[in-house]
Amino acid sequence: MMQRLPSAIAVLLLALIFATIAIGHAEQTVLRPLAESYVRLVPHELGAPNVITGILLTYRAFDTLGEVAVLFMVAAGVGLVLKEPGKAGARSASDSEAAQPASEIVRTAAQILVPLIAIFAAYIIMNGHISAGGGFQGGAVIASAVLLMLLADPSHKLNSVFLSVTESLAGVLFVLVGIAGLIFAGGFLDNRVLPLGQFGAFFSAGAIPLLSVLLGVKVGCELSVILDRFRA
Amino acid sequence: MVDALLHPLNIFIIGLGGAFLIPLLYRLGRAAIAAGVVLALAAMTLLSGVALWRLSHGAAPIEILTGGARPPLAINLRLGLPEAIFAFGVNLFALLGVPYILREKYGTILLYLLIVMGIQGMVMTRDLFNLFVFLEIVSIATYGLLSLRDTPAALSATFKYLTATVLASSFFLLGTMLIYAVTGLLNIDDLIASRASIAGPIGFAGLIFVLACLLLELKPFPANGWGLDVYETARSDVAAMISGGVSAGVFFALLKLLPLFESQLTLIATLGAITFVCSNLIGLRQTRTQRLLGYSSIGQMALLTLAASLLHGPGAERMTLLVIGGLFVNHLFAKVGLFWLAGHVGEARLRDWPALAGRPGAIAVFGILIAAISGLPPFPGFFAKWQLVMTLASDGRLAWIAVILVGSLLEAAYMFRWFGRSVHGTAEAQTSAKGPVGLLPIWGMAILLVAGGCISGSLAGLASPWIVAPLAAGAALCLLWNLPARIQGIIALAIVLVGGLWLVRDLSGLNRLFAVILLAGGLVVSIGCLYRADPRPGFYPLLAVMLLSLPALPRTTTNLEFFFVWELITLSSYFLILLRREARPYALRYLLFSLVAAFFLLAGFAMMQALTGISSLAAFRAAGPDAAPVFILLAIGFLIKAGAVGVHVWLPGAYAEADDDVSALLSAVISKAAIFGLLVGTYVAIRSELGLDLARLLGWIGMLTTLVAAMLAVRQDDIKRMLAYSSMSQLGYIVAAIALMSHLGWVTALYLVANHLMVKGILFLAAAVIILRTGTRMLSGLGGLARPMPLTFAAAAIAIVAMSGLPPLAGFGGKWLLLSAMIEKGWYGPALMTLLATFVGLIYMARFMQTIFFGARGAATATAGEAPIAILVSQYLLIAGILIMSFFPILLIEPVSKAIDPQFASTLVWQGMSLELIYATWNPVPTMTFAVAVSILLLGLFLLMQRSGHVGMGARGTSFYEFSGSIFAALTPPLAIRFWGDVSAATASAAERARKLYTGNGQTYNLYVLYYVLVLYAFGGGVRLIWTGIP
Amino acid sequence: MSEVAGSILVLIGAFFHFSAGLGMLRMPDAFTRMQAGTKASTLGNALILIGIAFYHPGWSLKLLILIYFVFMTNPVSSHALARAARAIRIPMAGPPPQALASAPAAARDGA
Amino acid sequence: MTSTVVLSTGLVVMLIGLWGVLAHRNILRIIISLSLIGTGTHILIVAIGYVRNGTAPIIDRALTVAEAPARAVDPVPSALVVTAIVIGLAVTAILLAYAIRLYESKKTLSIDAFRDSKW
Repeated sequence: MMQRLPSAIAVLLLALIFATIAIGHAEQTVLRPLAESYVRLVPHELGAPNVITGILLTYRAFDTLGEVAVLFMVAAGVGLVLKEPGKAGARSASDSEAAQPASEIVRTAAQILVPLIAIFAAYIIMNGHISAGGGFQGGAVIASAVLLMLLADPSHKLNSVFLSVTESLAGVLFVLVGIAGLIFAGGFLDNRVLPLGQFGAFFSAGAIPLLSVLLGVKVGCELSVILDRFRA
Repeated sequence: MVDALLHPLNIFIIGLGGAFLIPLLYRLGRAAIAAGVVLALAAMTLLSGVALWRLSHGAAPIEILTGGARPPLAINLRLGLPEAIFAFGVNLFALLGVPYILREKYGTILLYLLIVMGIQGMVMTRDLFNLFVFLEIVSIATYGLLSLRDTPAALSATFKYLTATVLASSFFLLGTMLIYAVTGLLNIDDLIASRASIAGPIGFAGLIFVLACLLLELKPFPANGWGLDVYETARSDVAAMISGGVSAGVFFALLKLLPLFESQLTLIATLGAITFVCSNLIGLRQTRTQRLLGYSSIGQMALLTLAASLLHGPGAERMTLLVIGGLFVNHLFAKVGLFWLAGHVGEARLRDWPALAGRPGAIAVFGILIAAISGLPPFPGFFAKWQLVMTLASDGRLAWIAVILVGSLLEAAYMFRWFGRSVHGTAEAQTSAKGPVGLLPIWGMAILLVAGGCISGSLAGLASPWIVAPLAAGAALCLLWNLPARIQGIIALAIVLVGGLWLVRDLSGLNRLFAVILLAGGLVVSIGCLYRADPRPGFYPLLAVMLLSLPALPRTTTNLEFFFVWELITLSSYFLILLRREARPYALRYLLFSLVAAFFLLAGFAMMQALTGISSLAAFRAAGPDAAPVFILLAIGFLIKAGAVGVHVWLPGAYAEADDDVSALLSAVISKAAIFGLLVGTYVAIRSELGLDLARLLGWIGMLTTLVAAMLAVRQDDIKRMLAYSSMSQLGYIVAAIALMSHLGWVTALYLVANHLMVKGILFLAAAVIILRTGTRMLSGLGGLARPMPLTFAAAAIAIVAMSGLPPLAGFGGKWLLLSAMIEKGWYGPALMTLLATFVGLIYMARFMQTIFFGARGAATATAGEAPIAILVSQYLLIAGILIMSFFPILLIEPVSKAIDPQFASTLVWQGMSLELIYATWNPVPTMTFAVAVSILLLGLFLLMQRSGHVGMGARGTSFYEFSGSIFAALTPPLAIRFWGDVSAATASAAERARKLYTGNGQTYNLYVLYYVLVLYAFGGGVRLIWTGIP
Repeated sequence: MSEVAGSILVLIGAFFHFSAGLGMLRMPDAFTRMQAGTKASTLGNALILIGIAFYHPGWSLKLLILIYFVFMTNPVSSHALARAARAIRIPMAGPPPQALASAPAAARDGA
Repeated sequence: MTSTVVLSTGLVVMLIGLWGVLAHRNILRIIISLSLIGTGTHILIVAIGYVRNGTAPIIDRALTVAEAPARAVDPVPSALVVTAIVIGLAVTAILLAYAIRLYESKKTLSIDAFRDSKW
């Protein structure tokens, strides 16, 4: 409790700084040069209607690759931190009750929702280059389906070998697509290794849909692995 | 095709692709993972190494493009020379450290690979947001690796680390986005180009937040408790990764963003200075190994920050590269090596480290790492600090130099204290240390340090091959470690003889004289070392380094060469002193005072170079009157090394407690290095107008030293301590002679140097014999040794006569020359003191002879026999020298006089007294008569006192000595000891108070983090901004 | 006109969301908080989605699916939570019967 | 105007998170507060990208290629926020994993209990 006052002062002083930011902020009325060139170039050069996906998966794909690595590391890291799943019994005293089967309501809902969620996830992933969506978002939705499955059947063992192999393969393929861009197109992670196709079509925008799928699969697997690790 | 394969982009492809592959390799088995990760790291090392090679040969920086577009659109990375140094260093260390993680789960290996890649990403990327991504990659990999140690303490430390770094990186993200909000740019080059547009409250806050994150990730004082806890509790290889790798990435990010923070440079430097000094201060009070290393790491990073912000500016790229690159490489390899060593030894507490004792290999590598981290030669940190100080001096930023030197001294203090305590085992030690195979990566680090030292040495302008001759000789002798001690010794002396002759072959003048005296004296005294047949690991290599460095010192022509050799002498003599267990605290004191002295020299050299723009020692001869501060700095430095009164407190302990033969070397030979330095430094004073007054002061200091030391010597009961004070006293004469700054004075000085060298060599070797034969070193336990060891007695008697100034031996000539020179200059006060000191000197010398060799045989002396042959050889060679010098003084004085001539001929200080006149006044009968009369008078006085009962010759003569001792005790209160004791106590209590900041509570640390951001904002210009922004 | 109706619906939905938040803060124990959070926010979600449908009639089908989704998930999740809470015996903040009459519930909030 | 409101909201959420980090003793609450700081930053990022009367930078029936530069909001912050969110999630996951281990080691979640190393 001794710290309350200094903490309050610190937060208040920071609030003062933030106030200067809020006061100083002026809403933009036109796009700035860099942003404008993105808006012009992504549809034109990359053939992707969704400018954001274009940026994410080509111009700033290096960031995205880094992000994938981050998730990959978290999956590994959480596994390392929460090692010895055998010790789960010691983890909480009420373990026996927690492991009881889920109620019928949850199970039924899961039966209905999981396919729905999966379809939704596929939609989001596959339409990332055309409309709002993308690999990350879709991957997260996949993981929510997995979570629901796990809630419905707490004793269910995820096939962790399958997950980790899939995740790795997706990652390796992502890098390989990047290398393909290096060899066959303008540079590492250039999406123009595949034909750009017709603007706005499902199969278009070069390698972006492919990358999107890889990303979705990878993120879905990674998040599922993380969930699984926490369950242990 | 080859170029495409060697392109640095492949570092990231290999890193990421390799990491993604590891779970697949896991299905194939452990061996596949091990092969994969080693291959990946080796490939990354190769790629960065090739790039470094090309860049250092003038290739243009390599642009790494991604996304098939040009920079502002797509992310780009760049690999220039600085980037390549950092990347290659990190890769090398990661490759060497891979054995530590190979046995872990595959998740760990994957994180290891990714952290290495992430660090290089932070180093190379040119996009602000991409920098954030790589920062997070590195952070998250760290979080994962930290879980390798899961004690409760480690877990809570990791959590503190987590919250603090998450807070910091939140600020980075916020800052990045605020900068984007103002500029619409993320590319760092573009941002730097449009730096002016990052203004207003938003842009300013953005800059400060980014800066805050980077500084916080470098763990600044006091917002760094979380970092220290992790350093303390993490597994040592992970701590090494944080200290060497993660910090490197963050620091490089700061370095490349520094152009954005041009208006905050002074603030950054100040904060760096505070951290550097405070963390090293607190390091003094640490008892746990890894926390100690943590403080040191933080200090090193702060030094890097300080240097980067001070050197920043147009046209400073090369200097920045040399200093930053050198400091970084030094920190990386040395600190990582030390962390690994901590893991290898496995002792968390410093006081358990004697477990290392008895393993010369481990101690050798430990010593190399400690010397490197303390910025001593021949390692990169030495050259980097040298150049940093030189640059700062040329900019006139002297206060910063002081800060850097103080911090370095504190760091050296705790590092060497730790080393000193580890070298000698305790009875119950020898426990948990593992086999020598585990040392291999640590040796790798040591070798890399040496290689780095060679490179940065040649970059710094240290090109002459002879300068490393001492080290090469030492290294060669290390290979003979399993030969018997005496054979090693003979080989070592042969090498020194050959090498030394090669070193002095083309010298001339004063330098040649000094080189020959130091080389010959060192060799002859070292013959005495052969009397010991017990294996002293490392003794002969160190001896060779020291003996070869001594003649190398006069050979040096630039200030850097001089300082390099000077530090080599310091370091090798420190290690030699440390060989004896009892000498531990004194060795540390010796080293610290030597380092203080060295730092004064460094500052002096730096000012000199700033004044004249010349790095050659010849600058001293051309210095103008404005060089007075240089003279003061140099004189202080050399006086500390010469044991002048007040700063002498290191001397008696080091001389008395070292191994007996080492004592002889220290007193006879090494002390003369300081005298040589003083001669060199005095050139400055000769030319500057202030010089003469200062020289008079110097003369008084010299005489006061002589007198006080003589009084102190009388009081000693320990033979070696008495001889130590006697050395100090004799050095005082020499200092006074140099201070005369006349031709005659300098001739005297050199004459005294040669005389003292031989005399003290004999006496310390005699002491060694006495201790060897009787087992005691206390005067009160000795007596009547003249009969059992007549040869030693004869040698000691001749030496005492030669030292005391009694005719007919050399000491008389020396005193006479000194008095003549003083009278010539009109220094009547010092002349009077000389007489007084000579008298006091006679008392202790008489006591020495009388108590040891006459009287009843003491209890300990019953079985004593004659001295070992090695010592006798050494002593009688020296006696031959004394006799030659006494009866044919012209043999020495003429070359001395010729050597001095050219320097004084160009000045007006020498007031026309010709050399012939000196001989004329010395040789004639009146002189001799006067001398004999004085001697008789003194003897009569002595007999009178004896008869009147003050001196009981038969009753071991103690009462007279006790009487005079008590008088002198009253005259010489232990002011210096008290003063330095107070200084050290004050430092310790300041450290104790400062460390109370670290409460251990993670939440408090978060509060510090927040306040750090606020302080940065306020002092970075935020107060003014808010003041003017909100009317 | 339809935009006004839509706005009113969104506003009402927002009010329910607000009350859900208030309930989370002010209710005394896990179960009552869960109840406040679920019920009010389900209704709030639905109202807001319907309100949006007034703005963009073209989105009606998608919004309907969303409402279905919300109706499916919210109760199921709160049910699962409540069950878990009961399984680990989280205490209910049952006030003694006599206190119920005198003291207002707000005085015993569980914050 | 709109974006200033959103931006201020983001800043306020960050402040709430900061206060939570400093004032709450419970580790879970601290973690929640940390992710609140992250969320606040994400809100702020989106607000920064807003252009007056702009719409999502997705070319479809509502936004043609030609008029996109004039009507789209800045796509860069939107792209960055995806990355930032993922990283925030990653960090939260790690934090929670450590919270579990901390609870195991001392059977408490009060941050005051975890001050093993100091000075």
